[in-house]
Amino acid sequence: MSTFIKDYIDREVMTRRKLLLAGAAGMATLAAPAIFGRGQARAALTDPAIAWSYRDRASAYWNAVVSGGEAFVESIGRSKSDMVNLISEGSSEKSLADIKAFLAKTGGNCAIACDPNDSPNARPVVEAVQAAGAYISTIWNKTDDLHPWDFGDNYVSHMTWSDEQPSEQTARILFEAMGGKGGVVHLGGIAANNPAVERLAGLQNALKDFPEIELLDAQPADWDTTKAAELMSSFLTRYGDRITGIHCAADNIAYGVIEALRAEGITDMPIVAYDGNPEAVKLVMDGQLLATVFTNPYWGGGISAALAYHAAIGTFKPSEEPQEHREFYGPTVLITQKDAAEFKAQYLDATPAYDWTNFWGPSNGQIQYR
Amino acid sequence: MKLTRENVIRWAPALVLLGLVVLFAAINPAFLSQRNLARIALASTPAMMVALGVTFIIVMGSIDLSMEGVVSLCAVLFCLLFLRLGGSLGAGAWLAIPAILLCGAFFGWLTGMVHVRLQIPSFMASLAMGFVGTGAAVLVTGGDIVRIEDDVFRALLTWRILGFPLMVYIAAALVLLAWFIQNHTTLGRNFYAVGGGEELAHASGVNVRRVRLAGFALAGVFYAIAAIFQVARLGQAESVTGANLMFVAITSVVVGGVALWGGIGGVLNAVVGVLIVNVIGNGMVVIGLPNYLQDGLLGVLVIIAVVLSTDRRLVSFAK
Amino acid sequence: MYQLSSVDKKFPGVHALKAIDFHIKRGEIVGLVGENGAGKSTLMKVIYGAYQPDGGQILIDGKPVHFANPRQAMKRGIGMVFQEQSLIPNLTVMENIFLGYEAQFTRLGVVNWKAMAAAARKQLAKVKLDIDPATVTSALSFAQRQLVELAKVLTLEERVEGDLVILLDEPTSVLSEDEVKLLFKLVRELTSRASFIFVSHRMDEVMELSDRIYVMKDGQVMDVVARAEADASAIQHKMVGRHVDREYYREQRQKPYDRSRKLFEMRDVVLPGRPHKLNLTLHPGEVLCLVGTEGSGREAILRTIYGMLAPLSGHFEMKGEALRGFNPRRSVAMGVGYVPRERKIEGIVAGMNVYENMTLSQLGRYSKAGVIDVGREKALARDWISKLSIKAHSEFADCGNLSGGNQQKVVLSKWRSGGSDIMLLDHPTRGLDIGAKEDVYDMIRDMSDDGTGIVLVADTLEEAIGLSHTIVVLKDGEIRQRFDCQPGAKPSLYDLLHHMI
Amino acid sequence: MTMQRIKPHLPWITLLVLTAVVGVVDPNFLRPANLLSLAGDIVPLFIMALGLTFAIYIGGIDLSVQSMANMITVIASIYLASLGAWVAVLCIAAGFGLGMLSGFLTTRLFVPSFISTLAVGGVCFSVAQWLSGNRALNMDAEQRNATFGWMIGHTGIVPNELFLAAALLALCLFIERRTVLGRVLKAVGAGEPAAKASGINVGRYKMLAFAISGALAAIAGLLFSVKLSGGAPTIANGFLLPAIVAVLVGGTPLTGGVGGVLNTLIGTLIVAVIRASMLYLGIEATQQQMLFGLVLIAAIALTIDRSKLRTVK
Repeated sequence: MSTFIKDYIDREVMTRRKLLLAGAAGMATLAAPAIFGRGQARAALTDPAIAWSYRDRASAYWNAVVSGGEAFVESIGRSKSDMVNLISEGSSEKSLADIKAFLAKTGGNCAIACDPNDSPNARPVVEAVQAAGAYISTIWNKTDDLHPWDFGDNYVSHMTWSDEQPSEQTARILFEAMGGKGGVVHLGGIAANNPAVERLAGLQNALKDFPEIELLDAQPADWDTTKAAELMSSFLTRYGDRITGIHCAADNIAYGVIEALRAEGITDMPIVAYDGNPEAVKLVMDGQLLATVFTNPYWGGGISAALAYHAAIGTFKPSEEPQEHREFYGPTVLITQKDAAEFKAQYLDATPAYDWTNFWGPSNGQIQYR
Repeated sequence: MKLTRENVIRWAPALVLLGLVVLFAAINPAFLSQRNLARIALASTPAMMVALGVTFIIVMGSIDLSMEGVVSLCAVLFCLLFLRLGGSLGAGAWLAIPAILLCGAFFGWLTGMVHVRLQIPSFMASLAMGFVGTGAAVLVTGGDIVRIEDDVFRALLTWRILGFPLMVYIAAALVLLAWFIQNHTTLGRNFYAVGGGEELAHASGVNVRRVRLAGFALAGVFYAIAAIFQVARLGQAESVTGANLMFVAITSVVVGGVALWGGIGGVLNAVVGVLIVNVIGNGMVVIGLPNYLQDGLLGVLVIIAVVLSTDRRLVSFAK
Repeated sequence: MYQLSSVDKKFPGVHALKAIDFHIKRGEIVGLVGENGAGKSTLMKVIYGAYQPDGGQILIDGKPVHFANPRQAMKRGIGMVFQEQSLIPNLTVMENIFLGYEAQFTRLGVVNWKAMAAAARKQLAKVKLDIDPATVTSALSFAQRQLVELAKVLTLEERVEGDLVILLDEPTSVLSEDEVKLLFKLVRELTSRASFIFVSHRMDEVMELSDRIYVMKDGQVMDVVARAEADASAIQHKMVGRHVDREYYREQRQKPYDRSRKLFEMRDVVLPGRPHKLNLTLHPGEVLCLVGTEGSGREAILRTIYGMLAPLSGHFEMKGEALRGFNPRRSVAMGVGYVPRERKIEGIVAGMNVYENMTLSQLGRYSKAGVIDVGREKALARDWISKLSIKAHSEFADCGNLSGGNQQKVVLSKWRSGGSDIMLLDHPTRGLDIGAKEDVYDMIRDMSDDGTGIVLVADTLEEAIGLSHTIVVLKDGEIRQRFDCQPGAKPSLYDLLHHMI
Repeated sequence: MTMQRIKPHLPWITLLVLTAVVGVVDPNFLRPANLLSLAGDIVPLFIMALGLTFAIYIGGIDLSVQSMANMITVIASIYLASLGAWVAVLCIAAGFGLGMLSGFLTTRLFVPSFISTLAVGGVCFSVAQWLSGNRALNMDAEQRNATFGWMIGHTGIVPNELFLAAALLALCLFIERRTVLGRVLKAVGAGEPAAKASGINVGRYKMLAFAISGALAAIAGLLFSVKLSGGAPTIANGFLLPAIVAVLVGGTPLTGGVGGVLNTLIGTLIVAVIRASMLYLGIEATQQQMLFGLVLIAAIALTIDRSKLRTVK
């Protein structure tokens, strides 16, 4: 087992005993102020409803997020169906409307984990949650000027994944496989999405160290398999043999690329992807992908719900936490052909048991803005 | 053939296609390479099947917006059934193909029933049934991807004859079949009768309801074929497999010269239309157009194509 | 052979057919006349199976039958030739002929086009029409379409064992005089194979063709007249319950018009597609009638005056002003009103009420800065409803639900209330019953008295002669002859026909 | 006859029944504050549907509204800083002008509106991508509050958006019922040839219908970007189908001439209630979309007045 993953898992998975110790310590320090009822709206909620607001049920990524959320809900002795699914279907408008409806339904007695779908949507969502006295943790999308610490306790945390560095790592793996020279094309996500921007930036960083590699083209494939296949075939026409490596912004895109190449009888093209979905991991094991990056959506899904919930019931008081506990990067694991099998055994064949009160253990440091 | 106004308009879509090919080839000669033509053909096949299906509906003067849902649902059901039946075309999984064609026909028929029995205009009926289809696909998969690894089945994509993948030939055969249905069967002609004058057709003893139901069921079969091609092309199915097909297919059909008000145009127009849209899509990348311009340019080119192929003397107004 | 025995049909609130007795013998041509709303179309629908009677019996050869739909009626040899354009324009002639009965040429749903074409030729031969059965129907003339329609019904001959009964619903409405003659000749020849029920508003035609005439009024058969004893005025009397005398066309109200002023003047105007130069003048109070066959260029002239068609060359002056730009807005602004032939399509907007329809052409006058004064609109509508005794429950009545005559009154009041003094009337009495026709004639005289100039394309030649001050005969887009029609010195039918054909 | 009487009222009866069903399951739903907030949240969608009504009222469709709103969020976010409140004028003018372009393509070049508006939508999307450099943009929060804060605050328990919506609804209702434009659009929808034969410049009014649709889509986009304090070329995605559904469910069928903006109000509220019902009735995530489709069929089957449709195509 590669040391990287081993370390990672060790960091993330705690034994039951450790949990109890840490938990007890946490309670002791945090419970006191809660009892005395400080705080703006209300100090703590009892038995808040829990909801996850996310894009759709049509992708492996969000399915993993939801499973993580459900695992957390079960860990506090409730049933899976107690977690309410608010599905935005890619519409910021619906995302906001659903969250407000949920706030109204519960009268603010709720904890919400949320991907606001588009970064500008984060502000009204958070404002609504604060106004209702509920608690929210967000992931992925928020604008740079919006910070949890500006909202007291109600905006518990924001987690995102710094995609730039892992993307740079996959790019380096790709370039090395290309022998340090040749032409590369990048197939990106929806152009305005933050992850799409960062993943392209990572590629560009890596390019600086490989002067003999040329970025032939970078175009959005909208996270879409079909569009990726069509874009890839058009790239083949435009650049033909000059393409010696392919950098994909997502696993879904890589599937389309691989199939477009398969149609042409090309099977030995170096390709890297992102997201670490089960199918992609298999492709890495088969050698069809060089690498992908796992962002552990299962953990992200669980811990976001956990953060909001525990803040809500007063397990800890967000405003007393340091900023690196309010805005932080999620874990990223590079999966290469060397360690894919172990990764699969660890994460896909069995679901690791996470300690849902170890909020920041596997996180990756405070979010940096530029 | 004389160079009359009518002939120019009739051939306008084909001329637009030719013009686009010449334009793109002039900017980047690689556009005309045999391999790129194969790529365009391959990319066109699923959309082509959807366009054929919806052409019948549009010729009837109705519209069908359910294709995305139907294709997604058929694709995931096809994959699941294929795997359940052994996961290899040789080992009995071929049964999944007729089964899914039936399934497509059934769903199309259902859309037709909602439209005809509940008397809901087809726009709304099919839109809602599209939601149902996508929703059912989500329900069946729970949002997961279903993959098919069978090499025999994937030969549709990988086996090439004269440089073109097998599925392109099958698609061509299906275009011929659709053309045959349109021109040489009672059903096909009845589509035109209903599109040309529904009440008159009814008064002449044509069972308009049955023709409509048959039309929607037939379209469903073609959507199911599109689903199978989509799976063959991508090796996987999920609840978004049919995404984007609706606007692409309808735009193609109209660009090819099929009138949205019914009765005019047909299968061959749809074929030209699909090729126009896919040539534009491929060509814009091949000539290196910045991606943010692509949607706008596609729109402009589509407008030009439709304007050229509309006989403004025959149309008193458009809606 | 075919018989209706005390057939009853009721609709909510309407007793449409009251104990109708009707029979037709083999090879007979039976005429069916009556005002609009007399129950003719309901009776026809019962005969060809679109409606099922509530009481009474349908008997064929003495045996009671029941038709659930037109197709079942066809199986028993009853076919219908519909009024105008009941062929599907985007299909070929042969497809139209065999629409709904393709099965005989199909195997497993696949059509044998050669066999169908051969069979279609056989049918076309019956009506003496020599066209390629693969022609698309929209390429045919109206007369050809009417014959194809007849050929289509005659396919019953091959399909049905027994006798044929063919309904002809207003078959002559789009035909020119000579085409009507040809059709009648054909129908008479075909009586060897079928019986015909002939429905028309044109009394002369009904009397010419029919062996017997059923006269209907208020859902009842008022009388059955044999041809020998048929008398037009007697029949009309039975239809409307009063006499239609010589004053039918209100000739006594015809007054001399003002020759000193000109409403419009066309000098050497050439229209697209026609080589001839046209010269026309309209004076206040004049009724100028354009006479000619279908396609003789009457419509083109109307459309030019209305601004829908721009002349290629020549001088066109309206109210002393030379026109350059041509569009309906400009014409309407200059006081042109247009009563179109397709009343239900171009005349009124079904779904809008009376006052909305009446002000449609003059919204500018009833609005300020784009805001409508609905109160004034309603007042206007109420005013004209009583002035023209329009039968509508109120100004809120949906025009789509009014009878044809009342719809036409709405259209006329739309223009008259707007002060139009050049009125273009295209078949203003088409499809109207006699009572409504007389109302229209009265309105034409009223407008004349007010100094309005009227360009009329009449439904029949008699109407043209009766109503007009001036008749212009057109043929192939050329003005062939002018007639001055002073009361008592009007040209005869023959005079006109002589120049038309 | 009684059925005839009930028919015109079916849309709001459907709305009441749906609301009652949800209310029975969870009485909380019926609290006035809750209902008001629910209504307030649907306002951007409502405004878009309001504009779309005009396009559908004349028998057309406007598929550009979503891309239009996307583009407007970008324009609003970029130019708020330099133009201040005048940015609203810029946005509405842009919407009006591009709507006019769709109308021009449809009425003068005879491109069916399904295609012309789709194409204009593509142009809007390109502009949005180009202007934004393909990034999400955010407005300066203070300037937003100073300029457009009144749009999104509350007066008592009533969200201010509702006043905006009510004002626009009143304006549209006025246009529909009391102006030449509204009258002509009705005539065009119900019988275009007759309107033409009455000497009306039908083309100009049809272009105006699309322009109004564009302008209202722009207002929807502006409100949305103010609400979100930012914009992005894809941020209004997901507006189009619900907006179309809202118009149709309200009882303005695509055949034109029937229905109107009041119907759209009810249609939008029906959409809002159906959406909220998913939450209040606790529908499984994987079943929501399918159920939405089925409820939609039922709602449309109930609300459309078939007696006014000549043929059902």
